[in-house]
Amino acid sequence: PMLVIFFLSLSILLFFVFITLSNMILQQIVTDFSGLIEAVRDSSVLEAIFLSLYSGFLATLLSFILGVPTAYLLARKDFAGKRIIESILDIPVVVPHTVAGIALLTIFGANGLIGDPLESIVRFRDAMAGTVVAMLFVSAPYLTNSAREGFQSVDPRLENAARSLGAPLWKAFLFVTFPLASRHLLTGSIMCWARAISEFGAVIMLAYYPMVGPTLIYERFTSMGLSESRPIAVLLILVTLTIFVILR
Amino acid sequence: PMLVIFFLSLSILLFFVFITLSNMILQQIVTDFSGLIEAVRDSSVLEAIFLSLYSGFLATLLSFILGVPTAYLLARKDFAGKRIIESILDIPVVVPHTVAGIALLTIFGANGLIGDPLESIVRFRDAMAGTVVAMLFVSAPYLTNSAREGFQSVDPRLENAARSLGAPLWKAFLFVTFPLASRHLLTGSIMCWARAISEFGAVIMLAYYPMVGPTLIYERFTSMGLSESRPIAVLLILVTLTIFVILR
Amino acid sequence: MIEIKNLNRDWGDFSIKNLDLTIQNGEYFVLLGPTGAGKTLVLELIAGFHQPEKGYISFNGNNIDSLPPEKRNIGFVYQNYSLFPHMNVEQNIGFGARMRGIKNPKIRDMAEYLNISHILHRNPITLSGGEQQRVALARALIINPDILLLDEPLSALDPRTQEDTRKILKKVHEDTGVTVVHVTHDQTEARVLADRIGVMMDGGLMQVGTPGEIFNKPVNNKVADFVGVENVFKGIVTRSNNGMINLDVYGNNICAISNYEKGETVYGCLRPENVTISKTEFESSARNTFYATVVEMELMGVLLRVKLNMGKDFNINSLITRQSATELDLKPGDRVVVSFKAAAIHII
Amino acid sequence: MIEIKNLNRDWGDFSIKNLDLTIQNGEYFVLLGPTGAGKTLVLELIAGFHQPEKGYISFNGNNIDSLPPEKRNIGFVYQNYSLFPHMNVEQNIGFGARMRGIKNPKIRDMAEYLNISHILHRNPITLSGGEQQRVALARALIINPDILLLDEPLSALDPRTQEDTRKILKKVHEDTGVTVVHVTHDQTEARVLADRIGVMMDGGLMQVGTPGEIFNKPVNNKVADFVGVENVFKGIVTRSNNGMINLDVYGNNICAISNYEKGETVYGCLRPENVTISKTEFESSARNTFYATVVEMELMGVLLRVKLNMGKDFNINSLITRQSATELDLKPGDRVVVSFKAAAIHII
Repeated sequence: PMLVIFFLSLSILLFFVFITLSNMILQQIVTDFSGLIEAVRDSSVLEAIFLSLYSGFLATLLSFILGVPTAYLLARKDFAGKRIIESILDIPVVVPHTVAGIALLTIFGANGLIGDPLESIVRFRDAMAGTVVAMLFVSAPYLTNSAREGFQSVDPRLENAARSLGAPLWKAFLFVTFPLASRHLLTGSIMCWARAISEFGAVIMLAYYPMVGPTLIYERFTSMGLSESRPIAVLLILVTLTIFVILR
Repeated sequence: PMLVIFFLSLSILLFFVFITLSNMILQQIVTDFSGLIEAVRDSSVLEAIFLSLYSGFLATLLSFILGVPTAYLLARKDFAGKRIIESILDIPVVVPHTVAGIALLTIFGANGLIGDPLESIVRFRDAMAGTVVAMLFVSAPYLTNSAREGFQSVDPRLENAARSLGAPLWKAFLFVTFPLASRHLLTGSIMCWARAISEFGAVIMLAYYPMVGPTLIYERFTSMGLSESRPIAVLLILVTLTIFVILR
Repeated sequence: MIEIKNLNRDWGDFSIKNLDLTIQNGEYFVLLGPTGAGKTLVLELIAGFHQPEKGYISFNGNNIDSLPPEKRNIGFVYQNYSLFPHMNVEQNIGFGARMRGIKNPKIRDMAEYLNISHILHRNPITLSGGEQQRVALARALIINPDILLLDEPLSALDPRTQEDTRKILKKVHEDTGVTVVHVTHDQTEARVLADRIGVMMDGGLMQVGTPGEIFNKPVNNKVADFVGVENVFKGIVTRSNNGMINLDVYGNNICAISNYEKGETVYGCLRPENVTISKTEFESSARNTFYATVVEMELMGVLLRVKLNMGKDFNINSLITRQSATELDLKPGDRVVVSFKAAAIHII
Repeated sequence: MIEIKNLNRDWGDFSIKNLDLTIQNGEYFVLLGPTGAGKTLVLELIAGFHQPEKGYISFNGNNIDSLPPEKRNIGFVYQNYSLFPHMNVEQNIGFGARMRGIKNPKIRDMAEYLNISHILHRNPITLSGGEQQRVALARALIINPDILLLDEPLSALDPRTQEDTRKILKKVHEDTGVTVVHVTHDQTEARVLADRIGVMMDGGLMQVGTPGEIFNKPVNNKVADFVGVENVFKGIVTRSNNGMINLDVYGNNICAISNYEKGETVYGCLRPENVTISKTEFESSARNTFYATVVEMELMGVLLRVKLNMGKDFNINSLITRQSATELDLKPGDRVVVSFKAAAIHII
């Protein structure tokens, strides 16, 4: 009897998630397939989706460059304040998205602490650099956490063995630890990329233009309504889910 | 030398997150403290923040009611299609927020599969019920995953022992498994609540009104600019971070 | 009476195949076998944590397969004790009563009986292995179970605590008359505690019988290999003096090293390679010298196992080389002198 | 020459306190001690994986504390082998050469030397423990290390593979002359392999000396308790016939059960409680009977440890009861007859 109730809970939750996504996709395909075709032919739609994927990729690349060394240190070394550092690095996961947007705008805006001195070199406000920075802020913890788990799963004695065989620390890392953690690094990168693409709130505040997929969906929705924005949403989710399935 | 470069990466990442958040908060307090006071006195700001906390709480409650039994089944039972079910339940984490909004609007809107038959009882579009549903969609996986880890950490033999002592399954669950997983359940609930409050994209599409904190920040930002919206952002982040610290 | 008929069940790496077994009420039954034989799975099937795939289990004539574990009135003690870590000792012991809605369970009496009343308010994880084991036992016994299932109850304990716990198990069985099914891989433990033993290997029962039958007449090589290592004999301490004891074993006076008191019943273990055979008596440091009759000689590679009768049912095995047997001209029926050192006997 | 001076280091649950030790070049040095004594930590300090908190380690007169592990030219073999699971056997063995930029390392020669050339293309996780151990050894040896550090190299292996691996270690040491530091908790292993043994307990060295010194003259009770259980003697097989062997041990002809071939050097282990003492000779199934002289008698509770000399440096301990000693009127200097059964000797 308890298990029956539990299975009921599971079914409701599963049904909720599944029906929400599949209803949107199926309804689009069944009742308005031509709208989907139109979206595919709309160059601004394709550009926005491509920009989502591309800036997501850049944000993931930056997360990887910064997050993998960070994760290695957190996995292997003990130092004062480690717990606090971990907590701070995790904050972006729980920060409301528009708050993140305001914070990023404050510092990367034209008069911001970072945006001001860099203004002549790179502009963040309403530029792709802003999109990438916003994505980086919200998605980096996903890669860092997964990479840390990966490094923790590699026996430090393997590194010791490599070093005794003549490998300096960086070679031991490159030839032993890194490849053995690669599965976690890949999973973390996919999660990071997916989270970057999914971001909306922080992105629109820092860089409404050039429009990424989620922004275009919102823009079409407010200006033209559900029926004009849904094809883009369906297209975006199909593209991203396809890429995940291929990468996994 | 490798460790120096690695520590540099960690410092950059840490600096990026820390400076972004603290710069916003400090700048607000130092240069425009009166703006913060004004925000505290603004009843629409307080209402929005309260609504964020309250709908976040309701979404977490629903996630708990549905997610805890689901997590128990996923932790303890093997059944056909378990892997697929787990994947489907995790999808909301990676769905772009405005896509989730479109999907929820499609099904919970006035003409939607669920919204239509329920129209006379409960309205989702531009109502708190919509906010809660949107929050539930994006935040439930956080609670479910944490609860599953918690249940997996409880030795099933403890349940067996309880049952041999005369406890039906539900009592074994209630008196043994549940309390022993409580730490994970609490962490998962906090994560779930934080994620619910942070959501912006899905919420504004389904329920722009009544305004939650993130929506109000965005609305003030577009209509009145950074200086009018930042106090609300600072207030919201201070309130939520305070509650996390208390709960942990 | 527990009746298991044609039981089959796969679970993880373990599987039980066509198992038939009957256990009488009040019996102390030991399931003996190597790791991975599926012994614990049998216990869990009796307890109802798993369901048979084929066959059935009945208790006192009623098929219990459809009864959930909580309705079977069975006490279960796991090897790792499985005490509830979020409850103190008293709450652990009282858990069964609480689940059944019994007011005022006699927790204190049970705690005194098992000598744990001084730790009632401690948290289980702060206890030693032996204490945890007694708490687990108290928790299972207080519900007056029809059957007590013990999963390797001694294997996680140090030798001294094993001895204490063995005594407790004996006492509990005598005092309550509960039917016990005890799983172990330790043949000495089985020998000492069991009314009957079932030798289990690869998911099936190889032999069921009294300890005497199992250890003296193993049905096949596999059983013999598994149980045939030691001589184990039961004796009563007739004299105890400064760490030396004298034991009466079927009228033989055996000398050994131990602190047991006069009147106690103990078991002596003696490896057959430490038993020397000669044709004439001689003076040596071996404190135990007896006349015996050669009953049986069995070739085991380069060695011979010589079964010797020392009067009544007291049989002892000796392992000697073939060369020795030839030189001594040993034949079944011969009268020989058997000697072994007091220090070579391990008393439990 | 490895010189360790006043070494101190805490790490996790382990700590090393004021450790002084000198190991000669080409020596086979065994660090013997119970679990938790800090033995592995000493190896890791020599290898450079940890830094001393106090004291220093020097090699051939040069302080190596500031050298990183990769510059120390030390081979390290962990108990769990620590093979790289994402490389095949050949890549594992070649890893050191690859790191040092050496072209054409002699992987095949090394593999043939250690009899693993047939598994060069296998993945380490598909190998047996013994095979993995040989691969780990090959990987460490191919870099021609000055020092070979072995962390419990035999303890994860089954007895038969232990024997093979022991032989390989002996051969490697003889063939290469590498300085070996070998960590173990097994006294027999130490006895069989070591030129010198250091007994380590609670983070400090209790005694350093040849196996003879350690086992015959333990400096204190702790060492004696740890090493004093068995008689271990070295002998050459003079005859091997159908599973029976005759061993020459300092001129004594000892009979035992084993399949070793004539001419091989083996070790026999014999528990002192299985050694019988008498004043006169007698005929029995005990195949080994010798005259010996009582050297020393030490009281151990109710038992006496009698140290017997069987000619030259061949000493053997017997454990007898005080009563036996009184009845036999045993005194140091007495000429006695010692006997033990062939079946009671464990040959390794």
